[in-house]
Amino acid sequence: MAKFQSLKDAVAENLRDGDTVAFEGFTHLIPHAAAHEAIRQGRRDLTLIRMTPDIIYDQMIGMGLAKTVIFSYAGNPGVGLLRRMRDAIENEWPRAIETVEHSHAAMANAYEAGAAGLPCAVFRGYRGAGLKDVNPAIKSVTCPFTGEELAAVPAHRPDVSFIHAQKANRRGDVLVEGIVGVQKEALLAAKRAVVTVEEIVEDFDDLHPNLCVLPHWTVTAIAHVPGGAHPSYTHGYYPRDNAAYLEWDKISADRDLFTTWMKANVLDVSPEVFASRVEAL
Amino acid sequence: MAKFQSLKDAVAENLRDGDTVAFEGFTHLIPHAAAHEAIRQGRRDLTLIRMTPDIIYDQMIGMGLAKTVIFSYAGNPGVGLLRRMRDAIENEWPRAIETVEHSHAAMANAYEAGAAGLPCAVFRGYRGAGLKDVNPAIKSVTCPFTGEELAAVPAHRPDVSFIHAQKANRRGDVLVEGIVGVQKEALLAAKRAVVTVEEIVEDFDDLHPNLCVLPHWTVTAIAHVPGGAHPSYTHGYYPRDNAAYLEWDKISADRDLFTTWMKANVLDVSPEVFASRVEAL
Amino acid sequence: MMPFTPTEMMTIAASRALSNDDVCFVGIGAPSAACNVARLTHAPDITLIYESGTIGTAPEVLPLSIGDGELCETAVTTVSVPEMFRYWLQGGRISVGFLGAAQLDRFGNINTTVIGPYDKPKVRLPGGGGAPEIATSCKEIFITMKQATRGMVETIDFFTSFGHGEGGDHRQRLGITTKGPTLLITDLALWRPDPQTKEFTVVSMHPGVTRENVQDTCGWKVRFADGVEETPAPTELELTTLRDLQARTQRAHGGKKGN
Amino acid sequence: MMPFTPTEMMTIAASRALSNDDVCFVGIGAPSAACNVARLTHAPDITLIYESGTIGTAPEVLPLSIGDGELCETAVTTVSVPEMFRYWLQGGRISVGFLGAAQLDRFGNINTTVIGPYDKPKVRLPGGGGAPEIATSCKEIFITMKQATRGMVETIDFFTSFGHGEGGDHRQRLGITTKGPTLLITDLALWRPDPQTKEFTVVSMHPGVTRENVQDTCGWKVRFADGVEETPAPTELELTTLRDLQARTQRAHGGKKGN
Repeated sequence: MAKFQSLKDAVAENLRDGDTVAFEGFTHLIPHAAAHEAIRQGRRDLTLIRMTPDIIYDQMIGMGLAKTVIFSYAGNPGVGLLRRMRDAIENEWPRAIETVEHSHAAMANAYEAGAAGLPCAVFRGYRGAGLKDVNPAIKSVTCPFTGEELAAVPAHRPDVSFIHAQKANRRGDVLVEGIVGVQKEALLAAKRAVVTVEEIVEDFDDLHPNLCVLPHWTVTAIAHVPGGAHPSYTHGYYPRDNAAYLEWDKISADRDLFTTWMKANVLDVSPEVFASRVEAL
Repeated sequence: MAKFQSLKDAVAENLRDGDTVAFEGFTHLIPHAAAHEAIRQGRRDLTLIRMTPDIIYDQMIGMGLAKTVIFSYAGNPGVGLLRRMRDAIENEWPRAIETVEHSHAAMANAYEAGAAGLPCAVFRGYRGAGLKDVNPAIKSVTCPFTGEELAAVPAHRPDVSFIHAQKANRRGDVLVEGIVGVQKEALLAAKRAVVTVEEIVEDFDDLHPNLCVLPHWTVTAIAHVPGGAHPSYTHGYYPRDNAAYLEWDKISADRDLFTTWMKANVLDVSPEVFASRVEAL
Repeated sequence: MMPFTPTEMMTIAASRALSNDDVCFVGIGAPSAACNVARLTHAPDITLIYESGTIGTAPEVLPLSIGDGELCETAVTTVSVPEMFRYWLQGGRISVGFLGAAQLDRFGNINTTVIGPYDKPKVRLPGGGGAPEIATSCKEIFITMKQATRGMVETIDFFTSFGHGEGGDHRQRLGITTKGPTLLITDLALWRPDPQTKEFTVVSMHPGVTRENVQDTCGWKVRFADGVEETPAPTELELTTLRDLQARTQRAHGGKKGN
Repeated sequence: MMPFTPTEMMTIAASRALSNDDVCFVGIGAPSAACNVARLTHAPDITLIYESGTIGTAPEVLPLSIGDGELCETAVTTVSVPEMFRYWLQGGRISVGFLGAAQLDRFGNINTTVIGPYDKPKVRLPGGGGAPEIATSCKEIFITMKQATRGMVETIDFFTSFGHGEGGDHRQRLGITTKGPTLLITDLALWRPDPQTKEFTVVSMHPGVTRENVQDTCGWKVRFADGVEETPAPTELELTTLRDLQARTQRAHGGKKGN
């Protein structure tokens, strides 16, 4: 049953050292505010799952929260590489990380299987591709009717998933709309689910019946954090801050610059700052 | 690419003797008009796939179109049994039919796998249940990570699927809303897809982005048949004709009454009659 | 005490077994009435799910089918049927699944498929629909049926859905981790599985019902728990709620037929 | 003839390879520009799909990411990412998939994962994203890249996605039924796989490009088809369309930063 609480409390109650955790959002609705709160609370040894680690995991990795990263595309979308993640992989700074690398199809199917309560996902994938030689979590099953060999990967079952959404209502039902990505699956696959929202409304009576609504009893905690996806965007609220993505390429290129930026913009602030960040967009 | 044509032409061009065919719609949006057209055109030796055969297949079976029925619940929903289907199974009238019986979960997963281009569906099912002893199309695969035995059934890949939908636009995109059932999957799983619609509109510009819209290039033919789901219903257009479902229990109880009713209400009429059937509802 | 029928007692007894936090997979008929009476009385926040994809519905009248339009109109959200079976049922999110039975044995195994041999049935019944996976994916199963010797039988003709199998730890031996049938609600009594053998045992009889009534309408030798209780009679609120619901339903579904 | 850059020529040559009936899985960068130029010139009804779930998009400006809001706002429909990969890509509904490469070999095999060994990379690149399954599920694959000896190499460091493997019938031997790479569009030339060996062969060079230019920027010994053609220079319409699109994009994305 969804509990309305501050982001600080929601993160403190639901994210523990050593957890396997997904912060999902596919370009749209990336839960940056929740990640910053995790950084402030100094969680350690996390296994981070995310299709595109993106700036959000670049920051968490650079701050030393991650032990393992399970991912399928480690780029700054439309800009370039993820320099903090590279530094951790290539130079073990600030610590060594393990990587478990998949394709997008495998990751999406693994979330789907997790939401569906299955132990593994079965799909047509990785044919001729090199990842199955370097990732022991890629196996196969044989179709008992055609004999075709299909790829199999373990289902994602995070201890906790964080997503950002447009709205919750007073009962705690959550609306996600626009590019919905893998958020529904990430939430349903997890043992605990924390959602930050732009807005809390009285009810959802006027919504079209087929929209992506997560009932309150699938959600553990809801925190009201306007702007909580910045520099990602929230459809219907504010656009993507493309300039911030470009700027990140410079900030993340240098360890000292990164450290200074994180202190000023993450460690020394609170979730309320996100609302002001999107005001001018 | 969707071709706009009369229902008569759409059925004639897309449904052939011996085809494997799905007429889908889960209580809502059952494509009765298309089935009646198939009956009028006298197709033979069809393999009929449908989760709940319902009145629509009771009529097709009673008129001798079916060779095989693949299904998971052969009832008249909320009323009772399907008397024509029973007569075919128990007494081979008007001909013997083969049945391939599944659970709803298996059928839904088989459509999903068909839409996903997979040879089989893998799910947690049939544990302790008797169907796997009488249906050789139920097999298993073993999860390569946990060793769990999971059920596997062949994907549904109909030669042609028929669905009824609310709207098409001039380009041929199709909107299905409300209880969407397995229609999207049935359509995407099929080699050819025929859609009857209540209405053809200029464009879909005002629709919410996350609604169930099937792009024109996934649809083979579209026929404008107002009322085409009767006695099932179309959300936003007309309600379910519950009295007709109750009446069917009497009509179908007697071979002569059935034959007379089918002549008067199906063989001797044309698709235009459906519009008038829903007028008074 | 207002007079009531055995079927009303059955429905109301079933409704009492549900709580505000339950997420119910609802069938048509008695389960649907029971779930909605619970929602309209002591469990206003109960979540009702119909396999048509409607999640969190609150229909004003009982649906004639599991896909009636009102289920969608009043739902929190309506999902596709594959998603319903994958994410919601198989995902383990349903606390209580309701099942009915044409034939039931003492271990909660159910037949709704055929009377007689499968290949040459005497009566071809509708089949399982969602039941085979409802029976194993829901956290627990409530069964409702009217007692009759041809329904409550020593041996069922077909295992449409699995209850406790041969009893004891048969579910665990098949790797099934859910509880299975935990309650049988008939028009005469409430039955719960014996903790060891898993055989259904009468724990409560409805007002005015005798042990003979129960045994005469059951095809196996009935076990009674130590200290069988009397089911409290329906309260006025429960009865009125059920009857109002059925009257509204009658009016709504008795509407005129199309041309 | 308006003057044009090699990159403009590459983008326009790629756009010409697309037709009105194509359903394209679009990447970011050059493929996105090519697909949208095609849509704005000779292929107005082309269907563009981005892996964020946006189907049939018609953005006014080029997205910076594959999940920009405008892709959703202008799409026919927006589906979840699991559905995109299951029903739309794996379902075999995409006619053309575009891929770029950090390293490419003569058989269209692509590396975007690592330079150096996988376990101790010299450069950790972003990885495959959708590429491993795009490469085998789309009916055919177009590759775009700027020529450079460090990009077009004899042997790639990692098989991110499979092209023609060792050439010949290697795809068929793996049970892959799609065509794989059928066209390589660089800033200097158009290449098509030899029907037998599947080695990329230059079939057309862009205006002003010499065989030496092509060989000097390619790490393997280049094969030229009999009768190499000259790629027609960009028309004024093509160039204007591309430049207008890029100017609109520049204005839209150069917006101010959040506080």
